[in-house]
Amino acid sequence: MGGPTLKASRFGWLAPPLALAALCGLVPHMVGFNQYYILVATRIAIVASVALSWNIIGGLAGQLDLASSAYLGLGGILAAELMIKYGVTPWIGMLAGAAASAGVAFLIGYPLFRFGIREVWYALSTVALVVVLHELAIVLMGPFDYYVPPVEGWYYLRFRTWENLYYVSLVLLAFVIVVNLWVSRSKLGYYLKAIREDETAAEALGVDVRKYKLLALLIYATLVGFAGYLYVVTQRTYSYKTFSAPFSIYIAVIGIVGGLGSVDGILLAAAMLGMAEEYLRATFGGTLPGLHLLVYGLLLVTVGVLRPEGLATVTRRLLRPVRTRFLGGESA
Amino acid sequence: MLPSPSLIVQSLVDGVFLGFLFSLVALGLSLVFGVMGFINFAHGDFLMASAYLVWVLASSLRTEPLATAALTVPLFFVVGAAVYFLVARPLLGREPLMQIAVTVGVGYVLQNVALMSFRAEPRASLSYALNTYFGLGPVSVHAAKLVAALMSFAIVVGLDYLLKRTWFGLAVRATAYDRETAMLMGVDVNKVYVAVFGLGIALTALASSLWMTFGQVDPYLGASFGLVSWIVIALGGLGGVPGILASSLIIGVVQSLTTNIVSPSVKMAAASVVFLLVLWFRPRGLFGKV
Amino acid sequence: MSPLLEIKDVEAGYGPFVVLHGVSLRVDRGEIVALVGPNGAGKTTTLKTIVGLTTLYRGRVVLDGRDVTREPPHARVGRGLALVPEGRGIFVPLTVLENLRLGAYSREARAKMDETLEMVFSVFPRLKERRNQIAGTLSGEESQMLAIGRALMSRPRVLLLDESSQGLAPKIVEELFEVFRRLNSEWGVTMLLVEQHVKRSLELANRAYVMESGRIVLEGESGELMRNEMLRKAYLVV
Amino acid sequence: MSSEPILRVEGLVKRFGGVVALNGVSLEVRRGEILGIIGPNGSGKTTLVNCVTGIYRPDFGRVYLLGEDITGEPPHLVASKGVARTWQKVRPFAKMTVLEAVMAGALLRTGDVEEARREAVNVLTMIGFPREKFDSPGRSISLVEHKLVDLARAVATRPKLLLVDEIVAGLRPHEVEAMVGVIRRVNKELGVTLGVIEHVMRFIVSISDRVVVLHEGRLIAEGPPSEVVQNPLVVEAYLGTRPM
Repeated sequence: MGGPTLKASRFGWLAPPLALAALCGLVPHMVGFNQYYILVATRIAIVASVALSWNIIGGLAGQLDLASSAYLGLGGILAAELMIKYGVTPWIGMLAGAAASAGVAFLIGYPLFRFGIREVWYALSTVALVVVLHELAIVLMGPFDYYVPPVEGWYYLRFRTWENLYYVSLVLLAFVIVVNLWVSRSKLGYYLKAIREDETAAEALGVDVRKYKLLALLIYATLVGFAGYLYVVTQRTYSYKTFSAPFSIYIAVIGIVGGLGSVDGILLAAAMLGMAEEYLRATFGGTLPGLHLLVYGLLLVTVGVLRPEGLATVTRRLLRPVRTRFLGGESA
Repeated sequence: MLPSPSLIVQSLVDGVFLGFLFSLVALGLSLVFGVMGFINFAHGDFLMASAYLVWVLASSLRTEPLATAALTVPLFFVVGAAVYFLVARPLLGREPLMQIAVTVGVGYVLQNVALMSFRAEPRASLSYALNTYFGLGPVSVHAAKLVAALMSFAIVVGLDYLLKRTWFGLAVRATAYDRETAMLMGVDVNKVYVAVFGLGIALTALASSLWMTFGQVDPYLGASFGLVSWIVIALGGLGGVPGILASSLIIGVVQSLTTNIVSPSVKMAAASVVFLLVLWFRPRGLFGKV
Repeated sequence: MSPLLEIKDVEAGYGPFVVLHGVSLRVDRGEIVALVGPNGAGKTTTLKTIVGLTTLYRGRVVLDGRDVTREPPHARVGRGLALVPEGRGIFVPLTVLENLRLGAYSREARAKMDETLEMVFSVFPRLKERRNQIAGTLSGEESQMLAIGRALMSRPRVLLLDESSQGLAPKIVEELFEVFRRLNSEWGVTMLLVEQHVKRSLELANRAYVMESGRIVLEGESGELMRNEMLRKAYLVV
Repeated sequence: MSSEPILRVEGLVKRFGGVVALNGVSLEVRRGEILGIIGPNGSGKTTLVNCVTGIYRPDFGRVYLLGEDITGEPPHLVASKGVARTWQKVRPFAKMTVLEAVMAGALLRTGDVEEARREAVNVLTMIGFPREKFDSPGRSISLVEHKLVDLARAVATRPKLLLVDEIVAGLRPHEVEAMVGVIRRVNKELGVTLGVIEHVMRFIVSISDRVVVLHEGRLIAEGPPSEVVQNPLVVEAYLGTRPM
């Protein structure tokens, strides 16, 4: 590319996600409405949404957050319980779940950032949050699996076939992508990236490090809390096990393998890991349980040791022609 | 309902025993973190892997689990050195995020190899010699736990001596404080790193032999040991062996009290809450030096 | 006479940053050589390159006729190089005695440790008084004594001193330079010293090099350099 | 020129353990000037910057910005009140491009990213940063370019006072020459008051309106550059014979 990009068209950046969403919208037709494939696609879309929400705190702000399942579980269980016990529509339940997640994120994040807790201690604190919720859930809910009752319709956001939920998840994914792109193009995004690079230098440029980190955490927790109900529905059950440290780690794995801060890399990683997991589980699940996790582990070690930039460089190369067409220039 | 005094005393004793074992595991991790600044999230998983090895050896050779340490400890020293060269060394000095991610990956590999090889059911290889209880006033003492605690304590004290009184220990402490200046003293820092990493992993093997005299192993055993070790380091600061010992005992007692008085299922939550509170109010740890 | 320490046409720096652009210098046996120049000229980098703590792109480091360019720092220390780093590099949580013992870490030095320790204590009696104290409790000048004493513990053939007088009161600096003189004349220690006290170090040294922007721009006998207009200009615009 | 100085520092003391880095420093930076702050290594120059910008809290003494007491305020507030700084050891934003790094500075005064981008381009152009490297990531540029980006980042925050910490250390002579021009332009064209900290006297003398000299944490001289370099105390501090 020649000179620096001084002007990208004002809404040009919206084109790729919209085109992608349209393309993904055709998936049910492409798989001939095979319910299994659509369910897999739905799960991938939800996991990708969570991973891209994580990208805001983990990728842009550089804080290794391992609490995504805490927010996912809080939001999902709250919405599900509200529906089952009080008949509240999940549309409201999801908003309540998002608010509850944000509240918990504030309670944990405010002291953490206030006391300057970073790096390994931040990661451990978020693990601790998941552990606390996991064990608290056992006390409050007992060691049981709760099934989402077989109610149907848009009011309950639960259907006999999976297409509708897939479309809803896709809309959520598109929304999370737009939030990502919007954040990374806004003042907030530039500040988060500066914090990730060097907190002290950022602070000397006038960046209120605590405030912006907390903001990033709240956006992430809100989005993940909102997605919780969809996750619970695709899992069909919820329990204390929804608060799972390995799931949180899996989300961070997608973010790291996909490349921190890279939307397309993370999407690609979520899709590839999701499909690989499903394939491995379907094929070897009975004989070799945990094979997919073993593969993640090897992938993480290899990517981390050999190619610290993640998949992002690869996807960037692959997607360059597409990007150039839509934006008429390289973007950050 | 108030718990009976004897239950509390029993819990304290059990917690102290458990705490000594924790200190053995945490000391290895704190050495690796303190000396080379490497964040290992797979530390506990090495303990789990070694515990399976103990189980296999003890049940196939029909020996005491403790005796297998003669084989597992040197073996895991070598394993640690290998992991150092393959995984840790390329990541030294890199962002903590990558170190955490990669060691989580190592943990996944270990857990799932274990899951694929041994399935999820817990395995136990109880010690025949030590599986007895004796009374001590109102408290009943499990001989295996007592032996594990005493041996852990002896080894931790021995390591303290090693760190304080030998050339190797001097080199380790110098490297921990300032790697470059240690080089200027003629210390081969790379050798120190290999030794420390190997030692850290070897200690998990030792701890696993002690654990298997009364405990059992499943593929996820490592997670709780790993987390406990990190919590101990957060509490103890990097202020050396006394800090590690004291905070291990605190965590051991906290876990034992919650197990006996509330429920075994919340013992990690209790430890986590202690961890968060200490992190917030005493960021240098309870016993950390300034 | 062949030089005891020589670096030839060295290009070195830190990672991608090249700091030294073709630096050559030599130190003969028994000499005191001063290396002066403004901040950022590359003096510290030159010393670090000699002990092997930088990225070397080109050039050689030769100690007593032996090419040590490929050897790691600890091996070079074993061959008789000792660097007192800028800012002293004291191991703050260790005791004074432990710091000194670390100085004698390499094999040959370890054998002679007790004897050397007595010698160091004779030069710095204050260190003997405080030998069991934690090094972090020492005053600035005591820390400096410790840093130098620790370097002597390795029985160095060449002592490299980086800004040793930094932060010390003038009277103490005077004493310190007296110690350098003694070490050179009585112990026969060869020295390469980086100093900001230009005049004083020129008075002490036999020869000196002046660095600027990663290059040697001037070298010569100290006495002559002291009268050199260019050197005065480098420090004070007249 | 208003009589109120931009920055007034009164009796700053900062100790680290047993070492006294600042031992009662008082000084003023007047509106519109370039104040040179010089002194040998370890004389307390960088500690002074850190105390003014809120990185350190001084043990004693006060810092006033345009009469307002800003002692001990956190760095980001000090920055938003108008004090910017550069770093002696460069702190590059390795993964951000040059332009993005400077935009992060410009965003202090605007929430509009496009405006910040224009501002960043202007600042980079003004200080003569090569245009073809605007989109290079921070990890791929040279030392002098790092120093320029660091300066541009700080300038982009539109400071009232800019503290420049040893910006020419390690640069080659022609780069130093160029930097003199850059600093002057920042001062004249943008009307930024500057405190320039430097070890190299030649550089200081050529750009400063006024010079203060620190030695062992104290202010030992103050005045026009030509006088200060003749001051025997200063000569002693630099050449190293005993003062007094």
